Amino acid sequence: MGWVSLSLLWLAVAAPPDSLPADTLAPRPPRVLEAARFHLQDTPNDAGHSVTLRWTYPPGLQDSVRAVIVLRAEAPDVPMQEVKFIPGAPTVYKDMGIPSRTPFYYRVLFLTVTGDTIQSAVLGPVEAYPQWFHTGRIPILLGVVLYVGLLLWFIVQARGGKELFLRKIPGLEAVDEAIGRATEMGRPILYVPGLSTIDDIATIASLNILSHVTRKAAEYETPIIVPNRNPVVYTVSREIVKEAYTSVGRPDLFDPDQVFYVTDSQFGYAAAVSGIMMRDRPATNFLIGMFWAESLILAETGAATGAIQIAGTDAVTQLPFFIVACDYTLIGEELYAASAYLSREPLLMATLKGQDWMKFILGTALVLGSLLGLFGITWVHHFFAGG
Amino acid sequence: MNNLIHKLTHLNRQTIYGILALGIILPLLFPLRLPEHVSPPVQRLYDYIESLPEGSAILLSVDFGPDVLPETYPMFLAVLRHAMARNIRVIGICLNPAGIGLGLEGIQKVAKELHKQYGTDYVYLGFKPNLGATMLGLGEDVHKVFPTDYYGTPIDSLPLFRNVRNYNDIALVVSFSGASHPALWVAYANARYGEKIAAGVTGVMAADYYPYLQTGQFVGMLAGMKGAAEYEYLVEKLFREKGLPTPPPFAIRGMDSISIAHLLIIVLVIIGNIGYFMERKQKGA
Amino acid sequence: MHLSTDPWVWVAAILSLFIFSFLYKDNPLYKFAEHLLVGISAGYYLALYWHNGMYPNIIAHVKDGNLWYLFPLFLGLLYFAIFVPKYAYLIRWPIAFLLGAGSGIAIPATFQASIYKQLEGTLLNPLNTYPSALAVFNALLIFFGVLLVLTYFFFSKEHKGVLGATSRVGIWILMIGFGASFGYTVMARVSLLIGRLHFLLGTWLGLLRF
Amino acid sequence: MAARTIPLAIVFFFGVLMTVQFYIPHPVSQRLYEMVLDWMNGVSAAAIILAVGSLVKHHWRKISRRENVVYSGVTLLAFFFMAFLGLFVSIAEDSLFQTLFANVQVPLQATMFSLLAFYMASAAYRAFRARNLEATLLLLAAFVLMIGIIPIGYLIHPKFADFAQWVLNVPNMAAKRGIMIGVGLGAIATSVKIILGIERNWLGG
Repeated sequence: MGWVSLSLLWLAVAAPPDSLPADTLAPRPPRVLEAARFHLQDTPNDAGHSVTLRWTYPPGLQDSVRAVIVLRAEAPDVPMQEVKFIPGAPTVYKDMGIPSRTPFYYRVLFLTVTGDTIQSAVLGPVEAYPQWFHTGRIPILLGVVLYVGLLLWFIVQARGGKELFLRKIPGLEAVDEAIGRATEMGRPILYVPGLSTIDDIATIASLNILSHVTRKAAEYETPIIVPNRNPVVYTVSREIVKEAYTSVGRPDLFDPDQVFYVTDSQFGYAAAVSGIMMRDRPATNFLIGMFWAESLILAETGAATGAIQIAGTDAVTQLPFFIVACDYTLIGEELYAASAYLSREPLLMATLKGQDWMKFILGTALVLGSLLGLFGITWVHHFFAGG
Repeated sequence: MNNLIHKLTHLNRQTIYGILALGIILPLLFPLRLPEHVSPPVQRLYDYIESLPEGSAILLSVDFGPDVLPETYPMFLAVLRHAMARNIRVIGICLNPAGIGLGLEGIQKVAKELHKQYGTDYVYLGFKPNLGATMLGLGEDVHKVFPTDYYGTPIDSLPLFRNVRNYNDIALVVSFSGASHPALWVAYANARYGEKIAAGVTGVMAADYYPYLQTGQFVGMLAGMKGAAEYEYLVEKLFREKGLPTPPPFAIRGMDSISIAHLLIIVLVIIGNIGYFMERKQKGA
Repeated sequence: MHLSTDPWVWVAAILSLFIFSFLYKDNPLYKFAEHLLVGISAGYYLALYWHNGMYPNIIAHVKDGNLWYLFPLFLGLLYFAIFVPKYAYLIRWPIAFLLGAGSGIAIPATFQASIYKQLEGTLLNPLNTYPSALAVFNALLIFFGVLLVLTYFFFSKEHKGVLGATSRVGIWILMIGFGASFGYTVMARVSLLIGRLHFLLGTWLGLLRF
Repeated sequence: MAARTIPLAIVFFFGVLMTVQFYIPHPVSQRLYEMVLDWMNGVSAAAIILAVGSLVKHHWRKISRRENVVYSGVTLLAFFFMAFLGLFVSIAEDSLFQTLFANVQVPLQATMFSLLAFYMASAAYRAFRARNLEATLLLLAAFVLMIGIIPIGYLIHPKFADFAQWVLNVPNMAAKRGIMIGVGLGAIATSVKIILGIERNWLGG
């Protein structure tokens, strides 16, 4: 069966029923639910084009309601328009796309399985208005403030000259050796800065490593090839390579032809880089940044040429392929630790300490939240869900 | 002996590629018909369609493009064949612009095989942008969302739509997709209108969709080439019982290829490891 | 056999074979296909950047008289500063804009998606909310698994003693995860190859039918 | 000043602005967000001109050095032809531009993608050696999944497929989540360092 009778019904109720003699329309007068059961308010945390209507059912009624119709008007005494038909017995409706700061009146109709219609009193007025602060995002704000605070704290500490310990990261230990190997073999280094855009933080992390690698390569006068997939990343990596040569006093070594744009096509790029690997035979391949399915095309072709390969990505789905096909792989967060690790710059290293502390705090929250959760206390869950 | 071990641990790439290519191509040309075991999510979808009375209507949504064709297209064909062979009316729509042609091609092909009448037994409404609005709209009135079919014929003039208005008259929606469409179908059509949803998804996406089966939000699910092959197997059995000519086993062949490929990789890895350990033993000795 | 009569099918099929030839070794046919792909796709994306980026996001607004959009137009022009050596450094301005806005957007969004969402999914719930004993076991396993994996990522402490042990187990979990993902993906990749083979053997050569 | 201070100021200003914007649902803030996204798209798109300039120069240089003449010629011809069609003729559904895209670019890309089936095999063969516990776990997990997916898994044990699915859904999930939390922290720390100007490799260190 369908709701074919819906439009008839709507005609019957569109006029404010309390202004009509009840027996002319329906065999039984419609029951009216008191306004106290309804809660009408501006929807919080939005741009001001929505109101939220909530209600409760008298005992036993919810089971017999088969659908709900929400009506709306701009004045209490004009015919209302149907705005929504909801099957089932919901308890909330969010009316969206209404103008800001305009009063509206609502009425809710409940259709029961027995064919009765129960209606609410006229509700309202209510106005939708925009908010300046998203209270639902407080948990994220607290998290960000805490974390940025920690990072700043350790940065300030580092300004005071505090020495920091860093554990070994094999993939990064191998960087200098890999550059040295290319130099010995008299072959170039290939650096792939990932396939993503510049606003992907993994790309930025990769470009920081590129800066370090280029400086080392410049010292050894080993050429470095940087093919790019993204136009903006191309402009940035070109700048970085140029600056790196300048900073070690060898601007003469910079050849604008070594940093180039290939194509935005994911597999077109993979085809071209595979070609470079086969023909220019780089002795060392860096595959660092954000990758998608092409990761294994690059890594396997590189392995076939016998190059030493250092990969790094935060793409969880591509890590398995790098782990399998490359000599060293920076896993996830290790990629972000690289800049600090390679430069040993105290300010950069300091933030690693902050990262560790945050991990510790989040781990503790996870343990405590879970313990509470097991006993049915779930506000920690709501806190994280609020994010 | 030494020589053999060395060879096994150092097979060159071309050899591996050659072996794998044969292992994948040969089953496509000469189906092996490895034994098929039908997994519960596939069986559940089949059983659900089987339980529908003749003349019910179901909606098949082509939500995939050619990029994931090998996995999803055979599912679409298999479900179409099942429904049409059981005289269930089929409404085809498409929510991925890259799939418009595929949807049309598939539905026409199966309709021709089973001598079905356009407009009465099946229709193809074509593509609509704006996923959420379309899914919600179908819960109110198909006629409003798709005033005309793919060919521009007003759907009011099609016999099929005389008693099909919205989800209440559509027994099932099956979304074939390599992306998030099935989840949206659940969010819009199932959660709001209680419509039954099933999904045919690529292997890669399947992992994300298992929870929907556990919670019962999906009636059933076909996952990857394997799910398609299992459904083809069930449909083939049905066709045989009904004395209909059996359809070409597209995914069954594909699954043969995948099985052989997996076994070849496993055997290669084992050979490599045997060689590796023997070499290590020799070096140690 | 029903060979295709569509010339475009022949073009696509022959080019596909050129790419496959790379599996044997690098050769002129692959090299041709590769260079063709790079050229065609670079041209394709240039047109796309114009029709989907430059024009609708900037030019159209400026044409409508929205002067706010002169700012990105100005930044965009600064890219060309690299052709004037004296002012080449001006290219840093548009880059700075993209880096800054990108980083700013990333901070809260990352906190939400990669941290809170993952923590929320890992937190243990009241026991009666789990449908089975296995579900409880799985939730516990994920809970401890996530904690152990996190210890692997501690950088400022040497991985010795307790941390050494936990991070070691963390690596094991990572390896099981990577292996599982790898094994699972084989099917998807072979499916893709089957798709290409269907095109070659079916659409082109007519040896296979659906 | 113009070379370092202004870029650092721009980074700081937009970084803070967009972080704060996230917490403000007001229409003013929403409009700002949409506008900045437009700007980012537009400014990114403008870089394509420099980028294709580099592509053209790269191949032109090769041609003028008389190396790779034919191939670089193919790239340049294909590029200019496609760009001409796309910018000055038509990109409509039935245009030559779309036909070339569908019949040259798409099949070439798809075939390149499908090479992965072979690379999965060679990578597995080379790297799946039980050298140590970690490598063995990697190998075994891969085996479980590869066997669990195919019908033979059912013959080994009816529950084998479920076990494979379990490995994918439970230990793999733990690994993924652990990585993602770490990645999130690392990415945010890097963003903060960029905004504060501590990380300035992009300015040449």
